[in-house]
Amino acid sequence: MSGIDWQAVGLSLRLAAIVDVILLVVGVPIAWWLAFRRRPWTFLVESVVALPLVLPPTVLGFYVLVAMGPRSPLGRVWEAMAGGPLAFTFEALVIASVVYSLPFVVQPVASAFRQIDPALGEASSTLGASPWRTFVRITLPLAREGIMAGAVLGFAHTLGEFGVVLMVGGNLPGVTRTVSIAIYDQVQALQVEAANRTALLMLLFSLAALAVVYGPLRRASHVTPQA
Amino acid sequence: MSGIDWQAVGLSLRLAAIVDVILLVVGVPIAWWLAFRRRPWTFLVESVVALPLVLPPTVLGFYVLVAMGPRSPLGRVWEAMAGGPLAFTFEALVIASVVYSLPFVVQPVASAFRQIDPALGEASSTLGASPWRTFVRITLPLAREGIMAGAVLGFAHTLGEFGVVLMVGGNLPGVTRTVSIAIYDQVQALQVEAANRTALLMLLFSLAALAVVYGPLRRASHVTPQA
Amino acid sequence: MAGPLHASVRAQMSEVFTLDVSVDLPPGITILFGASGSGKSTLLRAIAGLARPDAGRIAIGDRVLFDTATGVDLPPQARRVGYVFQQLALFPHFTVRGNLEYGVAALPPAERTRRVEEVARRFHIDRLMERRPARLSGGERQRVALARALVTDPDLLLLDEPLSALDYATQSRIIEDLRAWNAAHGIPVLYVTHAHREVFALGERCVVLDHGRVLAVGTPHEVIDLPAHETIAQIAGFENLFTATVTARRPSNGVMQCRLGESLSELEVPLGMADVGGSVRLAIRAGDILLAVEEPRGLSARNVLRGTLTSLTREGPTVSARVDAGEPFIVHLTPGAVEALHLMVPMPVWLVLKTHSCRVVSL
Amino acid sequence: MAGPLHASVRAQMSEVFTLDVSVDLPPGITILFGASGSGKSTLLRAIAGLARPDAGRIAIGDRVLFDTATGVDLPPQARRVGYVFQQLALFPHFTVRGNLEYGVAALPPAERTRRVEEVARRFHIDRLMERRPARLSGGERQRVALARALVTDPDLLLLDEPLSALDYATQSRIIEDLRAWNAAHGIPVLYVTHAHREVFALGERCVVLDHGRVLAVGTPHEVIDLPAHETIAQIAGFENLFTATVTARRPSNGVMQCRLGESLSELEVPLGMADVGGSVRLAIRAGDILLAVEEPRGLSARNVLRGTLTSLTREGPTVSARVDAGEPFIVHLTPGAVEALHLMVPMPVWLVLKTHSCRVVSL
Amino acid sequence: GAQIAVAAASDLQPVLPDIATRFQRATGQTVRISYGSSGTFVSQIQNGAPFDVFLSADDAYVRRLVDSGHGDPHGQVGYATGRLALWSRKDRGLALASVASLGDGRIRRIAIANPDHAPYGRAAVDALERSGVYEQVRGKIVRGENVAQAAQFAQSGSADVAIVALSLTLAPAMAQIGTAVELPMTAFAPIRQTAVVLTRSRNQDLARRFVGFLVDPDIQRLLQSSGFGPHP
Ligand SMILES: Nc1ncnc2c1ncn2[C@@H]1O[C@H](COP(=O)(O)OP(=O)(O)OP(=O)(O)O)[C@@H](O)[C@H]1O
Ligand SMILES: Nc1ncnc2c1ncn2[C@@H]1O[C@H](COP(=O)(O)OP(=O)(O)OP(=O)(O)O)[C@@H](O)[C@H]1O
Ligand SMILES: [Mg+2]
Ligand SMILES: [Mg+2]
Repeated sequence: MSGIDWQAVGLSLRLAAIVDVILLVVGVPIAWWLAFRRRPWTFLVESVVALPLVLPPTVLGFYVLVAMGPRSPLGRVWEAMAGGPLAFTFEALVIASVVYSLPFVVQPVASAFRQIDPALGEASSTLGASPWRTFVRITLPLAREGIMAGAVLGFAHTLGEFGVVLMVGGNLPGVTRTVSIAIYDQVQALQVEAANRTALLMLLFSLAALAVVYGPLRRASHVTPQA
Repeated sequence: MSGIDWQAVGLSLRLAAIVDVILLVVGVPIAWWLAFRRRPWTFLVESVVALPLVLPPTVLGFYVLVAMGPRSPLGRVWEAMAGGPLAFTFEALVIASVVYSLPFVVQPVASAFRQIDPALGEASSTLGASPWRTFVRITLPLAREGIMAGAVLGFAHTLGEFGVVLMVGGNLPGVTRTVSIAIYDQVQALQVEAANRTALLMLLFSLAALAVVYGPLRRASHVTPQA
Repeated sequence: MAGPLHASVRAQMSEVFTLDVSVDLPPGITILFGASGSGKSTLLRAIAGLARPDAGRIAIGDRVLFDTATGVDLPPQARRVGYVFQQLALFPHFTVRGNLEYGVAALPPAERTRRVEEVARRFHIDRLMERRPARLSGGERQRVALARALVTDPDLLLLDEPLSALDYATQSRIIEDLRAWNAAHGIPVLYVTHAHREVFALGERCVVLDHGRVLAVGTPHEVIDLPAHETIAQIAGFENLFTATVTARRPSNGVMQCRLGESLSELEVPLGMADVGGSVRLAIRAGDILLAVEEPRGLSARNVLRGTLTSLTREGPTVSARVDAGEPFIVHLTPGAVEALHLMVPMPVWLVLKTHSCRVVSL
Repeated sequence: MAGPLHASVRAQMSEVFTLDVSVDLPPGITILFGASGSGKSTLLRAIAGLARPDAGRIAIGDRVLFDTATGVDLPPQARRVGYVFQQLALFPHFTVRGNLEYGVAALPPAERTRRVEEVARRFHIDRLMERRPARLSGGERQRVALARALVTDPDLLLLDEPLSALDYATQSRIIEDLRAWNAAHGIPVLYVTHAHREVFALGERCVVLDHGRVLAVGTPHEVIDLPAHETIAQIAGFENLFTATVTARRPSNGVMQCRLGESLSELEVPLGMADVGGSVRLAIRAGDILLAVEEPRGLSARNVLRGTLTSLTREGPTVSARVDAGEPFIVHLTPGAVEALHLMVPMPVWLVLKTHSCRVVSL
Repeated sequence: GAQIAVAAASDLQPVLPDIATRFQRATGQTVRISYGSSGTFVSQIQNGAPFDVFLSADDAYVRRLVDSGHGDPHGQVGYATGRLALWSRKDRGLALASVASLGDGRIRRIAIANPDHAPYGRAAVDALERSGVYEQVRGKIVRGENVAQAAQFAQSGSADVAIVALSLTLAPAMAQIGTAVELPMTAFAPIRQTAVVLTRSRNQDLARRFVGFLVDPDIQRLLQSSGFGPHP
């Protein structure tokens, strides 16, 4: 198909995959803490996690850009270590996308954790399992539905994200120009046909990805009613 | 505080509240269907619901705009009934935001539904409860965590939404100019101070809202471990 | 209203288990008895409408709940069936009161409160009305589940081991209550239990399942005391089971003579279908055997076996004695008898068995 | 290794319930007995580390698990305590095999498989190894939970009504297995049950809880047959409980004379603490009373009461007779005795009670 | 009284409120302004957006609207031309003279608006090409959604230099911390900022008056002092 920026497609898929993995790695422990280690002030943490949602993406992007800029501590540390500025790199996109999509993972996972029968964790511990083993073998699998929901939301949201990515990434072809920016540019340039084609491609990709997650191959849930 | 567009703040809160209610009204039944009425092709529905996520908001907005425009069937029906065009009205914003935020409600709620012990629904039905009563009195309350997660995500996302809103709403002061657009405009005009103030205000509002949902007042979960 | 339950269902649960049962239950309590995994809960689920049989017909009186012939399949909420689940399934987000009121929400508030409070008092859960199930003890939960099902006034009651977590005294009280309730309501009650006590205290009728099939139907005595099949003997706790060879038949007296296993001991037992030279299984309750320390004389009992007392074990209110009389016998005695007879191990003893204490089990 | 369990715990569960218990358990099976809601499961949870007591000390041998004095509080996974939950808590996302292997994951695979298969065979769940718990029957689940706890080779075993959902025959097999297991392992086992059968078949020792406190400790016979407190009599199923007035004391014979309630009947009973003129409660098992249709003569038994037979009810292998002898008595008979004595309602009868069948209950 | 709705290119944000106030004072009619990118406005107007006047960042978008029948061919007015400037933070210590100096090795990132759809971006590329450094600096270019975002890239220090509208660099937030060097108007194809009256406007008269008002000498002075060039 002509007019499709395949480089951007590849970049987006790579970004979404990496971000989704990081989201799970970062978000699941936060969700665990929110679900099982409630303190009276926990709602503050909950709220801070949810905040990126409330800001317009471009504005959030602006703040992230300033936070990554050469005058910020983060920016300076990065520059000293990596030898170049952080902004407008693929890594910057990853960081910004993680911040932006975190609530989409934390919320469903935390609520799934809260729904688990605590007796199962207790049974695990009396069987000698460390809290870590209980978490990995009991809590995580039983929250599977919530984790899947979070992963789907995080992946799709990263694919579609555009405001933050544009602000932090600077639209560098092959580095930070994702499909969503490419489609945006096409719409802005009033090249509707090309935009349609690219959008359709994204939809098909996403359908395929979701089919794998939700598809007919999906294992039966362990709480399926009898008979 | 100077520089804050109070009209936009009010509009955003109203929009987010209305959209959140509609999201729950529309999203919870879809989630129920996805959770309890699985067919081999259910994943297709699941995927279609998730699709708005994958598109960049402005592009999604563009499609919604075309779908609502005077040349589309929907736009014509609306114009015939309401006497004016649908696009660029508050109603248009509501519709667009609902489409855009639907997956954030459907996913966590469906996963919460799937985690419920089916024996409880069975017990309810043997006690004479219709499927509707079982849904309202058993399924819904037991999925409370997931529904809360969905409501928070839906509300916050609508507050922060900007690409779709800008495209479909046209940034009309008092009608479709939400806070996120106002902040965006301030950042565009390089009035960073004013943008900061407005953003801070939004954060405080959101913190307050989340405090109510997640706050110390939160009722203890029914699955709290003994003692 | 209501009326007897008819249920004939066939349901394949897995490659290895198929339920294939037909029962007719008049109003009153029917005990459903059977080994673990024999299909009791599955039958209850099918009757309640929670599992759809592959074929069959279920009706209460002339109200048809399910019929593959006519395509009727009422949903559970239309069946008016009270069900106490084996795993209870209390609503975790309601208090005890909320659980009890759930099934009677349609009643006027005053009547509803009256009924709920009455059933709560009866099951001694009135102190717990504002607690959530997570904060109840196991037995308290079980009582709430029972009360929740009874308060709805159903046309049929399905109870899946409803007293298993309760102590003796509480069980006794609830058994009394269930008896009274049953007398007042006159609906069919299908009651799953493993406890002999409940079988005899409650059951007017008894259905025995084995591997998904009905093995026997009758009064508790017919079914459990007169086993027609060895499985029931085992389920019902006949401690002595022997293989014997028929040596003579006396149809006029309604008895036959058997030789026990490889021993020389002969027993007179009720007449069975086996021919002379054929094999039968004999089941004898340990409590039906008398033990004597001197050779008994002038007794009406026809069977007296000589043996050696090999062990004495106290098991609660009874003492279990093992006697080798060619075959190993288990005999239950009272502690008082042990004392009075100055029993010691080993010593020669005589076993006394009435003819009709020996049950002939079909092989 | 291992060693006896010491547990003294105080835990306030609610405004109305406080657990306040101190027990010392040597290796071997100790039955924990008590009415529904008396705190049995709560005590087990505290010992396992799942509920934190407000104060106390818990130790196995010299391994301290919990001590408010020194601030020790081992987490459950460090306590090496096997626990069969009353509500089972099987892992729904694992197969039976996965559940059994969970607690022995640290073993080498061959050894793990061997142990798991052995325990599965022993509990007759080897056919079910690849099933998920949702597809098991109630009794199958209970066996899996028991096997899961036993396979880990703990220092202490906590069993909360582990056989309540099983039929007689399966219970018998598992009781045998538990006895053998106990003999081989020699660790303390705390076993909650309501069933007399399990108490006597398994227990070397018995602890009775009531309202969160220890009411009695001793062998099953000491605790249940010789109740020191009326509650135990009720829990343990003494069918006959009377108030009586002491009319004479004969300390030299170790007996005293009492008048039953408002009646004229006098009984000789074991010597108690009450003075002449004081009140005592008497507990008598229905199975310990003999019934005669002619006035007995020349008997060693000291207590013979005249009364009227008012009802006969068959309850399984026993017949329950009600006799009005000033106070209403319940007497258990065998069906054979009913037949032999040609009992009919009403008719005059005599009750024969040995002195030591009358238990003096402290008020 | 009546009011008109104006859709305006974002680069007018610093001056348009002032112009609207003066128009109100002169006519007694209110002006409601929506800012956005010109490309977005074209899509919206073609789908029925209720604007009376469109102030575009260049004439190409206006032509599109006229061609599709949404812009009144007789209601077009070129109200200004865009001016370009190089801007960098003072603390970067770059002495920028012209586009040619962008080849400097110390310059790693150059921010411009997206040339695919932003007029100032197109002009920036044009300027780079005409001065012959485009191929040399091509790899350093980061592209913002629009000029304001390009300016923010440099303002935040993430980009070393921005090629943006001169009008933006006059805003206090940028003027205080950076230096701007204007590019000669001949260095790039002119950006003809054009206004057009929209055919679906119910206030054609007022819209026409507003468009005419933009070329009022006072307003032209105001625009020029705000960094715009005179209309051609
Ligand atoms: N959902 C299911 N899928 C497949 N097989 C099942 C399912 N539920 C139960 N079974 C099997 O069906 C048989 C009958 O189960 P059921 O629960 O009816 O037994 P039960 O008589 O109630 O036993 P118990 O006394 O142990 O509760 C068992 O072999 C069991 O393993
Ligand atoms: N989480 C809790 N919070 C408050 N009270 C509780 C909680 N769990 C149990 N209780 C109460 O504590 C008492 C003891 O409960 P426990 O579960 O220990 O009883 P139990 O002896 O095991 O009874 P059962 O034989 O019925 O299982 C009961 O009165 C019960 O209502
Ligand atoms: Mg069952
Ligand atoms: Mg308990």
